[in-house]
Amino acid sequence: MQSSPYVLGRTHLPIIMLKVLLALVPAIVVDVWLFGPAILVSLALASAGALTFEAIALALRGRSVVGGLMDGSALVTAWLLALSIPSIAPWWLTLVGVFFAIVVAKHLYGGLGNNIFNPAMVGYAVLIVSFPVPMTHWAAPLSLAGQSLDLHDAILWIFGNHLPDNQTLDAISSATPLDTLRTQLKLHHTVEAIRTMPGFGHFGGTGSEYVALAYLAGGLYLLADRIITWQIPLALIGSLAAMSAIFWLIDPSAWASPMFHLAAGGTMLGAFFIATDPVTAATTPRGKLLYGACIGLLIWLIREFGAYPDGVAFGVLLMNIAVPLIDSWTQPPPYGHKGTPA
Amino acid sequence: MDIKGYLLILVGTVLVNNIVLAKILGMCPFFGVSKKLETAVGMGAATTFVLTLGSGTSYLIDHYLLGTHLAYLRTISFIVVIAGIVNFTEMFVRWASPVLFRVLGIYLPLITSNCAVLGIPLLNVQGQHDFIQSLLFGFGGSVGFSLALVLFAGLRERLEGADMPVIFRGTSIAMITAGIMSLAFMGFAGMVKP
Amino acid sequence: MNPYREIILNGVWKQNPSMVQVLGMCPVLAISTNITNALGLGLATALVMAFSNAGVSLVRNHVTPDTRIPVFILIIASMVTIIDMTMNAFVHPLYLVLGIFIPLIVTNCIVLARTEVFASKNTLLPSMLDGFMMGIGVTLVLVILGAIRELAGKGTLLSGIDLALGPVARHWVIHVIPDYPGFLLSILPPGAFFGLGLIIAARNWIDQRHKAAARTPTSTAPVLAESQQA
Amino acid sequence: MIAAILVMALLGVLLGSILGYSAVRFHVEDDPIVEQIDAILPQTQCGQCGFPGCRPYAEAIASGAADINRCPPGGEAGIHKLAELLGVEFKPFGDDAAPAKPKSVARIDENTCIGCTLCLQACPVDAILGAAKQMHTVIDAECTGCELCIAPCPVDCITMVPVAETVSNWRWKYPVTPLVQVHH
Amino acid sequence: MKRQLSHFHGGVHPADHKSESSGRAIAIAPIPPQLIVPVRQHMGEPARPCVQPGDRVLKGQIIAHAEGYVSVAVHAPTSGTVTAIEDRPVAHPSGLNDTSIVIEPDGQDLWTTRTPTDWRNMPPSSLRNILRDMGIAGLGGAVFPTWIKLNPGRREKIPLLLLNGGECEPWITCDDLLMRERADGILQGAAIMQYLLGADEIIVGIEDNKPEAIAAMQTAASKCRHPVDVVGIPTLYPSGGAKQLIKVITGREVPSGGRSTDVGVATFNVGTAFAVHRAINHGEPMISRVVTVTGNVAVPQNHEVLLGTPMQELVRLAGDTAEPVSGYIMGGPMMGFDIPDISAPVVKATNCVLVKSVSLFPPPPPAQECIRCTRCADACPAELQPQELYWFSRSQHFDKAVAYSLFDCIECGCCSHVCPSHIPLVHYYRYAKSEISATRQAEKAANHARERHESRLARLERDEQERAARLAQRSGAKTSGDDARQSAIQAAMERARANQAESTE
Amino acid sequence: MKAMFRSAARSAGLLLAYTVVGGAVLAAVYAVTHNTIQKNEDDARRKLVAETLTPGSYNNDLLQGQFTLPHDPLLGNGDTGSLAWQAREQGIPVAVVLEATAPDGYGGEISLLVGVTRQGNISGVRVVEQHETPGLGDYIELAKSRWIHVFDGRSLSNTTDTGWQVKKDGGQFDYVTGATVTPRAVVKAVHHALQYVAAHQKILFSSHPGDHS
Ligand SMILES: Cc1cc2nc3c(=O)[nH]c(=O)nc-3n(C[C@H](O)[C@H](O)[C@H](O)COP(=O)(O)O)c2cc1C
Ligand SMILES: Cc1cc2nc3c(=O)[nH]c(=O)nc-3n(C[C@H](O)[C@H](O)[C@H](O)COP(=O)(O)O)c2cc1C
Ligand SMILES: Cc1cc2nc3c(=O)[nH]c(=O)nc-3n(C[C@H](O)[C@H](O)[C@H](O)COP(=O)(O)O)c2cc1C
Ligand SMILES: Cc1cc2nc3c(=O)[nH]c(=O)nc-3n(C[C@H](O)[C@H](O)[C@H](O)CO)c2cc1C
Ligand code: SF4
Ligand code: SF4
Ligand code: SF4
Ligand code: SF4
Ligand code: FES
Repeated sequence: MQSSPYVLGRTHLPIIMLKVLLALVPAIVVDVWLFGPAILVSLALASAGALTFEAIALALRGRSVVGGLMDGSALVTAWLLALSIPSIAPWWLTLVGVFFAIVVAKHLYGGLGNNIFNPAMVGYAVLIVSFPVPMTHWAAPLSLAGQSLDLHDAILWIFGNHLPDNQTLDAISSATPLDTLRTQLKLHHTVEAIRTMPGFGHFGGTGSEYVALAYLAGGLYLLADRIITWQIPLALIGSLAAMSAIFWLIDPSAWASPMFHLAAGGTMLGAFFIATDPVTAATTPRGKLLYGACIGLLIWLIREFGAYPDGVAFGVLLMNIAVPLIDSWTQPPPYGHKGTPA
Repeated sequence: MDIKGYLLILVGTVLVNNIVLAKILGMCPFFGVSKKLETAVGMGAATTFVLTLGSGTSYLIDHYLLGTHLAYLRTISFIVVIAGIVNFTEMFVRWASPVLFRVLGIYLPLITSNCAVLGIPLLNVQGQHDFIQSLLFGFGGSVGFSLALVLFAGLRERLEGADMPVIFRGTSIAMITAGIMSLAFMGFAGMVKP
Repeated sequence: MNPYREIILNGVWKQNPSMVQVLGMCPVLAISTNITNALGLGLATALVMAFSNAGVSLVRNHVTPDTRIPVFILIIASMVTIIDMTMNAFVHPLYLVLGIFIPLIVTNCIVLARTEVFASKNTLLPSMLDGFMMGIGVTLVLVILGAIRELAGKGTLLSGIDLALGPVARHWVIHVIPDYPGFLLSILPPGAFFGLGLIIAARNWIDQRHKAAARTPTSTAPVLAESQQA
Repeated sequence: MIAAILVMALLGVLLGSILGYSAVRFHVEDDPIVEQIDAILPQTQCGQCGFPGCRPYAEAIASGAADINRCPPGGEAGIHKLAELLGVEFKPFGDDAAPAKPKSVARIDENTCIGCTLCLQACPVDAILGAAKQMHTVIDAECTGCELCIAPCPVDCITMVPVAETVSNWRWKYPVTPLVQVHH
Repeated sequence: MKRQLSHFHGGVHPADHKSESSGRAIAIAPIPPQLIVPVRQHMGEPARPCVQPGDRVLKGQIIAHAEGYVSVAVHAPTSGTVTAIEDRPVAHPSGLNDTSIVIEPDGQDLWTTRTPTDWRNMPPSSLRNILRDMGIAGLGGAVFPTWIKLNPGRREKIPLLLLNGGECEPWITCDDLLMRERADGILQGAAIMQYLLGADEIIVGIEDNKPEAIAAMQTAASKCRHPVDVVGIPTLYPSGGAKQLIKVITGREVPSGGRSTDVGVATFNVGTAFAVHRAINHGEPMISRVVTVTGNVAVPQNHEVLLGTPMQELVRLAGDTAEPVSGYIMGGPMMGFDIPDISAPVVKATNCVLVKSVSLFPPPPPAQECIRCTRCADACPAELQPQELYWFSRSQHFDKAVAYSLFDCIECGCCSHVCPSHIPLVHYYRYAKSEISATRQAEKAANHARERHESRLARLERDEQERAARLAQRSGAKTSGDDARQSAIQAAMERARANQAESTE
Repeated sequence: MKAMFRSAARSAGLLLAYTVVGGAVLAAVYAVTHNTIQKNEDDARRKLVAETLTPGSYNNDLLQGQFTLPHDPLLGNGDTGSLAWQAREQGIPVAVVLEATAPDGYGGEISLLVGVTRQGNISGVRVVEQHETPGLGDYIELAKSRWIHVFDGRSLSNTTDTGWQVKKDGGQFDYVTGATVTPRAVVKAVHHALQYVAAHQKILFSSHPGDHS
């Protein structure tokens, strides 16, 4: 039996997912341009892995495999995971991450819509905790490395752990600016001195600052198309900027600037694409503000005081835990529950 | 020890070395009393009260009664003291305020078999904490316990409606959820140097 | 069914403390990083449970209602302290690894639960057996979990066995996967939760298959509504 | 040795006095749980639980003498509620439990009824009208469908008729979408 | 004078499809060969038939009396013979049958005596009784007895009478056409309502996609002796919902669980006002209404239809198109329901018969999982969190659903409309609501049974004591009557159980 | 009131009986196991300290040679000081083992034992406690890798001050790519410990080093 309404709107779930993928494309293009084509290999690998795991999980659970694959959510997860780990990560690393994302974090909970933790970030967290070494070997920007892996070399490296004769891992990889900053601060260098080291650009890391700008552009597109709402990105960026600004103003030589925090690491990706995952984020308007602001705060705390270089994944996961409570405490009063003016 | 030190103990016990998710203590109530938010809050409050009190009392017993000489009586005397506190609190609350009893009382008997309650005093001894530190450690530890419990209960209530594979329903998914929570809490690693 | 068989089956499968009752979880989760530790703590627990149940069963008719629990706890705590000192004296390295979790057997709720549920109502022998088998149930899960975590985490089995059995046992360690890079998560707390979650799911699966096999093939029970939404 | 015994004795005396004192000083009566259980039972008074009516069953549950899964008219929803009230695990109906039936009411065949009043005496909710030697009828709205009146009837003129689905008691069914894939 | 309007939260803009049927004037539908008049056409107790098969009835004659408080009478739509009183298919989502009075028209269409009422000189309570006997129920959809709503009760008066000309559902134009063609009658009905309510003010709210109706009503209003304010409101579904309309016009919110009167407003459909006018000023009971027949038909149009006319007659009048018919909806596409059997009659609630085709109303795509995107929450005019209601309804956690205000849902369908996963959300809410209502009903029944059981036990106890006393008086001997009774019940139960065992074998 | 007292007394009496019996049993077990436990603990410590010394280069009981060092920035120890052990051959001090702390490890403090011969050469270094990232920074533990042997035989004289750095910073010490923080901290701490020994050579190798603190 069909129940009313008989006319449905024109938004479709697969289209939403497709648009999210589309919004990621500018950043991918910039990444290829500035860091070489390795990211394409890891995106393809993650996508293939995610679709395979998704299909297996759907089949085991007795659900429609085609219907499940067509919704596109597995691809979004795969891309976001691939974009948050080093592009030159070995193949097994990517696959382990995708496995934890798709199978453990998503399908054990019942698949799309039923999961409580952001799948991509569960994958990332498992990897950074278990394999910190490959997880901190990031591709060096072309402008610094001088030499780079072309597509063929990248495939050989990722799948075969094999580098061209004239290259070393040290030459093609580098620590991220966030990582360098924290280790150098420990050696009592000032922020100003550290910022002059290679790997730092105008306001973020060399190259990665432009990738961040591309994420921002993609995010604004999602906002404009009303795929995401403004509350989470704004609150996240706002609280991260506010926290870093306060400490930066107190002592600019010991604390990184707000600009740096926004442009470095996964801030932009996190603010527009990850913290906004509708399934695992808070849903009420006030809840979204609180959720975003807390993630921003946690990112800052983890970056400045924690052991892990970037706090986006942990911030998001920690707030995922609190989402049910946030949602139930920030329920807006329905029509007729507000107390009527006499 | 200054204010900053005390603050660090609190942050450390509540977040960084969360008694449940990092130290793996108090698992039974964590899984047993987290099916409903309401009961989780009650259990958290009751545990916080008993643990803080028990932590302080245990310190006094260890310091003034046992010393190094009778250290082997630590376990038994701590548990006796805690059982006494729990029992007294239970009967007192029940008599003094039926309302409060309905909120907290039914959880009190469960507290004696929460190993965090004995674990924290023992950790206090191990860490050579003074009286104030012991109190704070007990309080922070139990707040950490309550925090994890309440958050977990929220998640489990939501999971009730999820369409998950049958064999994972119930305890199994609760374990996996606790695992991911513990993974997330690892994000606090390094904030307070151990 | 033979009552003793029933007791054994309850401890190991039907009422398994770790998988079904979800009691006494802390040691199971915290100490299962490898088989050696798991075995050590499991057996210690089984011994404590057997003797505590025995003690309680002996005194069960000589307690008043309001002193019952405290007396039980006293008995358990004494047993634990004895085991604690004995292990400290005779398997010192293992004792150091298990650390705080030996005294914590006192608050292991499964111990108190069994004294309450079983020993306070039964005679000496069944009580001892019940305590011991419940302990074996815990040990079983501990060892399986320990094996999984050790294997996934380090690619070995029985590492650290020399702690319990002395240096002779050093080369008993089995390197199942040579040159394994190690999967750290497995040995960290999250790994404990994941592992136990999987074990419980596996148990559910076996139970389900069992039930499905037992059900008559003609049964046309309606499918649960909740499975109807894709 | 002496020190140990002294310390332990001290603790024992302390603990014992606290317990003994507070047990008497703070003594309170228990909440009447029977009422709360009885409020959950469907009051069909049908005895399918093996007790002569809902209240006796409630008393049995309260005293721990009966399981919570014995009342078929209450359905699984009833068991869930009992489980929640008593803080125990939900327990599905055992295999021996009577299968749930559609709600029915008793109907007396007016041509056969001899007016013996036996059914009237058996009905726990006074849903049957009539006097000696006169034809009896069932008030549909009052009948709980407990079937207690059927057995006593000497001429077997009482039957249970399922309550028909009408526009006023019709319910919306669980939505089933085209994508349904049933578990195997 | 420009009124300051407010907004309600959410709402949607489905394509309105009004022009198909609004271009043609209201036609009078012919008398069908058979009229099927259900006794339950209004909300509340069904009316009680007062005719027998074989009786001759005149047009407008009462054929079923109002039964109980929330009820109204039912009348013969034309003159003829009652041929049967039996269960017939009715317009209801269940597709079930219901008691109906079947009339064979004689074609003469003879009226009973019609007596206009001098309402200005009549006590309100008598006037309300007349409306009840005239069968007036709300034509806005809920078909609630109008006479009850016209009672200010303990309040001295209801300050604002709000006429609902919103007609926000796509496709439907019956109120539009009624306002264009019979604006004067509507306002005369409103005057009667104003008298009954003691209202200070009359406002007519009309969506601004109906400029002709607004103009017609304004013209009529300017001719009225009492001031009537005709207000154009922004077109946004469901602005015609009483709560939404009140919010737009007055800025006030009807408290949850309360009624419009709690904020000093009484809301009536314009058709209801017109029916009140016909009933009081002309003595004509509610025997017909305007029905839009539209969708996949050759001539979409509004008809004035006798209640009881089988819908298939209307569909035939409208003619076929080339496209095959894929079904029929009673009401609009947002809130209406499927009619499995098109022989079901037009009733007071029938504002529209919408004929479906696959191209106009494609079958819904398979539902996917909810991704908590909250588009539904953004669209919900009741300001609920539909994704949460769905989560709890789907998993049958009804307590939670109620806690999240399930019963404040007006089933408007906005949430399902916008859902990118195309989840039949409203269906889930209807399911949950009817399960919850059934449970509540069962609880009530249980309490009632408990009381009866207890009073029976008390009575038996009393009887027993009396008998024992009598016996003691008589012989001084003590018999255990109680035991006897117990064993009787015991025996009854034994036999019952034995019976049961037999029957299950 | 009386009932209360009686109830309290009865419970107290009952529990008294149990605690007395329990206390006696525990005390008895303690008496039996006490010495073994003490010996176990001493053995364990002895073994650890001995690991940083060349086997056979001394013949005293190391625990007999235990003494306390006062607070010193070079040792990174706290106000309560730290422990040290003297190894003697025929009563003549031939080496000392000191507790040293590297404060700037990646995950917090790293506790070390540093063995130094009378000649000022390192006889061995062991990590006692560390919180480095498992799998990354924990290669300083002997159980994970042989890295810690890089110090064997080093002295202030055979390695210059600039040499006391990891290779990446221009020194002589190897490290694992991607984890430089940890070895940096350890190298620095060992270097400091050597400097401390050099500065306090006389006292440390006197026959009663503990008296000077
Ligand atoms: C039992 C019951 C009693 C009602 N009593 C009144 C009343 O006294 N006055 C009134 O204006 N409406 C009364 N209503 C009508 C409703 O509040 C509401 O106005 C009507 O159902 C129209 O609903 P709608 O706005 O969704 O079409 C009553 C409804 C019910 C179900
Ligand atoms: C979503 C929704 C939409 C409605 N749309 C209209 C409408 O367009 N016109 C109307 O008269 N009543 C509409 N109603 C019914 C009104 O809420 C209200 O019941 C009616 O105006 C009361 O008048 P009545 O008693 O004369 O029917 C709607 C109700 C709901 C819940
Ligand atoms: C999660 C994480 C944990 C780390 N743990 C350690 C560690 O324990 N020891 C260490 O030396 N470096 C550790 N590092 C690496 C340092 O941050 C730093 O990148 C490394 O020491 C390389 O320094 P270099 O650029 O001077 O070679 C870790 C990095 C990450 C991301
Ligand atoms: C705006 C948006 C953001 C998303 N972000 C994520 C994400 O951060 N991680 C992820 O695994 N999936 C993401 N998804 C995909 C999908 O929602 C996610 O896999 C679900 O959590 C799976 O149930 C996103 C989808 C949308 C529409
Ligand atoms: S089975 Fe019948 S008598 Fe027993 S509780 Fe249920 S309804 Fe009452
Ligand atoms: S009439 Fe019969 S079935 Fe109905 S309540 Fe009475 S005894 Fe039960
Ligand atoms: S619109 Fe649909 S998918 Fe989005 S939150 Fe609502 S129900 Fe879920
Ligand atoms: S149908 Fe209910 S939940 Fe959905 S939009 Fe309308 S009022 Fe809100
Ligand atoms: S073992 Fe039960 S709480 Fe720790």
